[in-house]
Amino acid sequence: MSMDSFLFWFLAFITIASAVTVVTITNPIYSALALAMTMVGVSAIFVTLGAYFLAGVQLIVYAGAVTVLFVMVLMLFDLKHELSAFSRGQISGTIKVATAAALAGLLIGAIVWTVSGFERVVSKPAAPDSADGMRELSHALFTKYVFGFEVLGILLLIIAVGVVALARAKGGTHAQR
Amino acid sequence: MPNVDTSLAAEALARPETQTQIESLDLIAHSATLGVGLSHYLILSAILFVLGMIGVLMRRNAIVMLMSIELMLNAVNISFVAFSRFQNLIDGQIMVFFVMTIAAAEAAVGLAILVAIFKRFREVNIRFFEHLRG
Amino acid sequence: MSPQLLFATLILAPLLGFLINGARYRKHSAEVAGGIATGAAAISFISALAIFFQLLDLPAEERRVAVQFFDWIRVADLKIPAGFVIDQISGIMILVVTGVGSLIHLFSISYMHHDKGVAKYFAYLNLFLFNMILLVLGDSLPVMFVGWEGVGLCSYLLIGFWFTDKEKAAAGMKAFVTNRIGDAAFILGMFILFLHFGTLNFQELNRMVPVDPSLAWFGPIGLGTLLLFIGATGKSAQIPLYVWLPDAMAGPTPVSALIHAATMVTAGVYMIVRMNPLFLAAPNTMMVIASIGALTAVMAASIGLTQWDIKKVLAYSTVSQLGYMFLACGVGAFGAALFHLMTHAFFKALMFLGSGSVIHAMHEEQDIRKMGGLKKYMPVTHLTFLLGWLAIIGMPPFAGFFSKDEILWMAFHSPRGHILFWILGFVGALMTAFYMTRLMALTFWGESRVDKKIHPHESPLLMKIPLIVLALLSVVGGWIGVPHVIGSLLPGEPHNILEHWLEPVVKSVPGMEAGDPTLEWSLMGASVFFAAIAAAVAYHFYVRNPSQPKKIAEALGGFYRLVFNKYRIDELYAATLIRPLIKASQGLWFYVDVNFIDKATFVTADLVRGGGLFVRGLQNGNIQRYALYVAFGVVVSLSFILLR
Amino acid sequence: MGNDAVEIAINTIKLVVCFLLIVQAVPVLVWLERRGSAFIQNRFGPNRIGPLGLMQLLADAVKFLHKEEFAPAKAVKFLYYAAPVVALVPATLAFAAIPLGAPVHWDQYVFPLQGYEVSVGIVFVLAVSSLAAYAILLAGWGSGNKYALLGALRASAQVISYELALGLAIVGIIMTYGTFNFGEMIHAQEGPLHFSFMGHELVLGFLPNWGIFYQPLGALIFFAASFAESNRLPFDLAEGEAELVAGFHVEYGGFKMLLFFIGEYGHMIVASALMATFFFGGYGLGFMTLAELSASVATVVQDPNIVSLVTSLITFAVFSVKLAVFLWIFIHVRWTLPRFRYDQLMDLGWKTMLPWALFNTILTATLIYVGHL
Repeated sequence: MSMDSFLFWFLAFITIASAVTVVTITNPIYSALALAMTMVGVSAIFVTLGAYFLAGVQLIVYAGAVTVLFVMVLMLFDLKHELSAFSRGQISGTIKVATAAALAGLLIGAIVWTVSGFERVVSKPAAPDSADGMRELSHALFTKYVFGFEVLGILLLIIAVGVVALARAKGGTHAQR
Repeated sequence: MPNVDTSLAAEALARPETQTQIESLDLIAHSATLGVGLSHYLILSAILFVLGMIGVLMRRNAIVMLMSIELMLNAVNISFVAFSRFQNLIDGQIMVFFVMTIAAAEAAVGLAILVAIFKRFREVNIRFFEHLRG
Repeated sequence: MSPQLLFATLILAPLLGFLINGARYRKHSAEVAGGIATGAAAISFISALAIFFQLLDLPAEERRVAVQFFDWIRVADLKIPAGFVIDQISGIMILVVTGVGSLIHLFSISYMHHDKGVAKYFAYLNLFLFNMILLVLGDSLPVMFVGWEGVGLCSYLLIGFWFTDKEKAAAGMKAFVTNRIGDAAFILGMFILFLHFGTLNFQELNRMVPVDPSLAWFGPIGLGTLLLFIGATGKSAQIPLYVWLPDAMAGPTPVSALIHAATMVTAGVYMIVRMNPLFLAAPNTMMVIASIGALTAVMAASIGLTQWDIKKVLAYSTVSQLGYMFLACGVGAFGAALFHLMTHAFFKALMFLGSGSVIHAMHEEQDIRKMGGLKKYMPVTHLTFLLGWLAIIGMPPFAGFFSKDEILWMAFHSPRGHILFWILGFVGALMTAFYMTRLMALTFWGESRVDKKIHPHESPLLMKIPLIVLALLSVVGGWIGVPHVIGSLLPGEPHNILEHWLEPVVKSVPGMEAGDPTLEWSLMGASVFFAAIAAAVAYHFYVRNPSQPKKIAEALGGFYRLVFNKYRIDELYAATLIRPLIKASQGLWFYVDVNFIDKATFVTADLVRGGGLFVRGLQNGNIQRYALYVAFGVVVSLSFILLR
Repeated sequence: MGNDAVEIAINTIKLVVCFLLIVQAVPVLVWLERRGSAFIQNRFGPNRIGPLGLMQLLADAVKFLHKEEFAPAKAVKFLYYAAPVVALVPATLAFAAIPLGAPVHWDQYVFPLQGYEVSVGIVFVLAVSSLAAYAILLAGWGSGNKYALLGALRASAQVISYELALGLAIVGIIMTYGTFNFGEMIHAQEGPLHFSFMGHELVLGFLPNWGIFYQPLGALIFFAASFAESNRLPFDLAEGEAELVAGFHVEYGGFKMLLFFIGEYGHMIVASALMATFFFGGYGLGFMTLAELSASVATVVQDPNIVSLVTSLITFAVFSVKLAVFLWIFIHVRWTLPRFRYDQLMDLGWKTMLPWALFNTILTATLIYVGHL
């Protein structure tokens, strides 16, 4: 069992386990922490895929900012164990689970069916030197995808303003008590 | 769908670094039992995605639903990166970049809305928001 | 100046005036509004003159100034540029239109002085002028049709100008609807011609006409020209669509002068003259046109004998004069038709304006039985009116004489003509002389029957100037068309300038040979002599012993009443066409509309509502349910892709 | 990790050493801080036990270890105990990625003087240190105390908001050197200072070629932001004794408290190390390049292995000196400046530092674009 395959299985296990925790555990705080764990796992997976920069960004953005936001909000709300964490109704629940299962089956089936045909041929090529990889990435980002980049910048600006406005609004959606 | 894999295989064959690997096919065949390939990553991302979907469908806590959405996005990111790696195209990573931005924005807005609603109703249970139905 | 620029000013000046006056339609100052409108009209008259002189410089064969501004319609092989042309025909017409139009604008200033909506009035007048110019200058049927419809609209607006009066509003409506019928026929005619020739440009049409006349009634040319002629009857008030014109007198008098005497109503004649080669190629249509024209001339004149309303009399005389023009067209004397159109524009506009001046003086009194002896109150009006009278009853050397006699001679002489046409025209001429003299006598001569309260007075200068100018024109206007027989006698032998001028564009009837001078002399003399007799008789009746007419009327009895009631044509139409139409549409409303169309819409609405209710059930505000729908969609589409 | 036993062993040892470095630097720093504060405040400070009271550290350690192990009743046990450990992680991870000296070339092996070599070191350090907020949050939440929670929220908010300024300040230097790798960056800072602008060369021999001369504004912002990052005065709002008794570690005592201490000082160390690496030539001697150094060493000893070993030791010494200077600045500032108010803190972070950092970035970009710096 070679190094990288071991790494992969290990990380996959951690990621999926923490993801399951996110979904199943009833205390939102814990699920937030599990989410952070998942993010770390995902970034590690990025590392195994040779996307070092993305791994770092993943940590900074998701683990460092987004999930921290979640945690802070949860702590502000001071939510303890919630009694009805999952939506009521056996029928709808079963339907939902069945749908999810069907989707999973379809996706995995599709992947296996499609990729296994050339799995032998397309095994992982040698990882590019990370510096070169990053140069390539940034070059593509600022030449080929510069428009999307700008648009995203504008989007972020708008969202910053909107979020500030939302947070400023007294009493949320219904201003008058 | 035979057409897909033939095409992918064709362009895989077209690439030099895969040519070399075909020559040493038997070696790969040995390690293929344990070797980690594209499909592994894709399946991992599929599982993550479905988990996130279950969370969105089943959980009542709006914040947890947001988290599950983040899960789904991450699953997508994984498959993007995997593809970009296994086809030596940087574009996938760019897409991940954008997805991350969007995800951060979405989380920020969602949480802001939740805070606003919580300030009013002291409640983040999704069932409760049906009262907001127009 | 380049023709482009000239045409632009010529066409757009009235439009500009319309826009200005229309923008300030609430203002009441007649001087300002009238000044703007008259200025606009004068500008287009001047530029028309400029173009006309450019035309004169050109050699006789290619006397033609044409411009194309932009491509108006471009569909498949129908390509219609916004092109305008001034050649020998439209040159004369445009001069008449803008010239007479300017004079009448001038007249209106003081006539409409007291009116509230004077700015609106002048805006409409300018708009009319704009559309009339389009009609005249358009180098293809559709462009002409735009103007055609536009003038119809303006005449509707102006007839119903005092729309608070129900009668007048109804008159406007009547004119509009009647015109619609003609316009529908006109459009059909256009379609047929386009179907056959593939073009609607006048020049191309006239060039494409086959040499041998098509005798088929419903051949493309025959049918097309026939339909076009029906359109003309609508616009130019011929049988059977003349009924709107007398009612159109509800409008202000200058309007009647401009639209319903001088310019718009002659559009039909103009159109036919414009396309004379085409019409020549359709003898059947020519025959129809001639007979309709002759009949109209006589019938309208006979009605005119009995009317008491000064404007009605003039209206019917207009109808009958138009009949003469169509008669001329019908017998192939297009030049004569255009000639008479011009002279008629002069003297009829003059008489209308005169009547307007009289009405103005009589404080809106129009009944000639309440007039009489106005000669001493308003000398200028009387003098000018007198000249107009002499012109219309065809006394040499006034304008009417030349044109009318040429028409009569052609009706007799042309191979397309016939003795019957001549007789009808002759009778019409006698009647014309009679009722015109009657009008003169009852209005100006004899002892005054004016109401004591009313003190008639001469009109202001602004109203006199147009009268004088038009009077002069109606005296000398005819001298450009002196017949050869007379011209050969006169010193310097003035030739028939008009005929010479129109030669390149107006085809003459095939098989026309030089007429016998003695015959022409005798006919001419007969018509003039008997016209004079009729005039004298009328003078005798209405000035010497005014009791005479009543006796005759009683002697005639029913016939008189029939004529007095305009042959009950309106009633006939109401009974045969209008009421059944209303009945039918009511039936459609109560049965078809209510039972089928409404039902259908209701059913659709219910379906939509039901669907909405169903979908509303789906939207129960449960976000996770929505997400589930999305997931369903993904699963289904994915399985469709995979398991296909 | 390595190819054969020797390399693997050495690398593993390096990891342990890095960890121990952090952990063992803390007592020294504590002592330094106490002595320093005493010196600043005209006191003696710890001076009884051992020479200069150095033994105080040992005594403290023993005391910490012997304290009673307890958790408050309201506490969420798991988080309460997890927090201190988590607090330790980011600092050590980040520190292990920073090169402490020139790599040692021994026979065919190459041992960089750092825990592990990350090609995109800067990104790694940023990413890891961005996890620092968790420890604080967990502690604040886990100890089930409202003061702790408030302190935690404050602290995490502060950390998150100052990360922006920090990152942007670094962007400037990254653009200047065009690399994410510490080694390359340090290599680029060797030799005398020479600006090259639009082809014109300006050499100032008496100055080292350090980043501070290229990025003065960036250095300033980075330094201030790193104060906030490590929750030190004047930015220690999290543990403002006055309003919330001690912030997120109210409820902590004994060894857990020590772990928090280690985390905080670890942050200090990392910040100082980064400061030195980015703006003060890292382990480089400044006016003397590595090659020259090793050449001059080679005049003394012959064996190339020994040469490179000595060289790297010298560079390590240089680096430690720089580190010490910055640590002392940290301590000095702590005992000199008063604390901000919370709104002042946020204003400084968002309305002052962030815009200046942005300006710095844009200015650098323009200069690079214009003058091919």
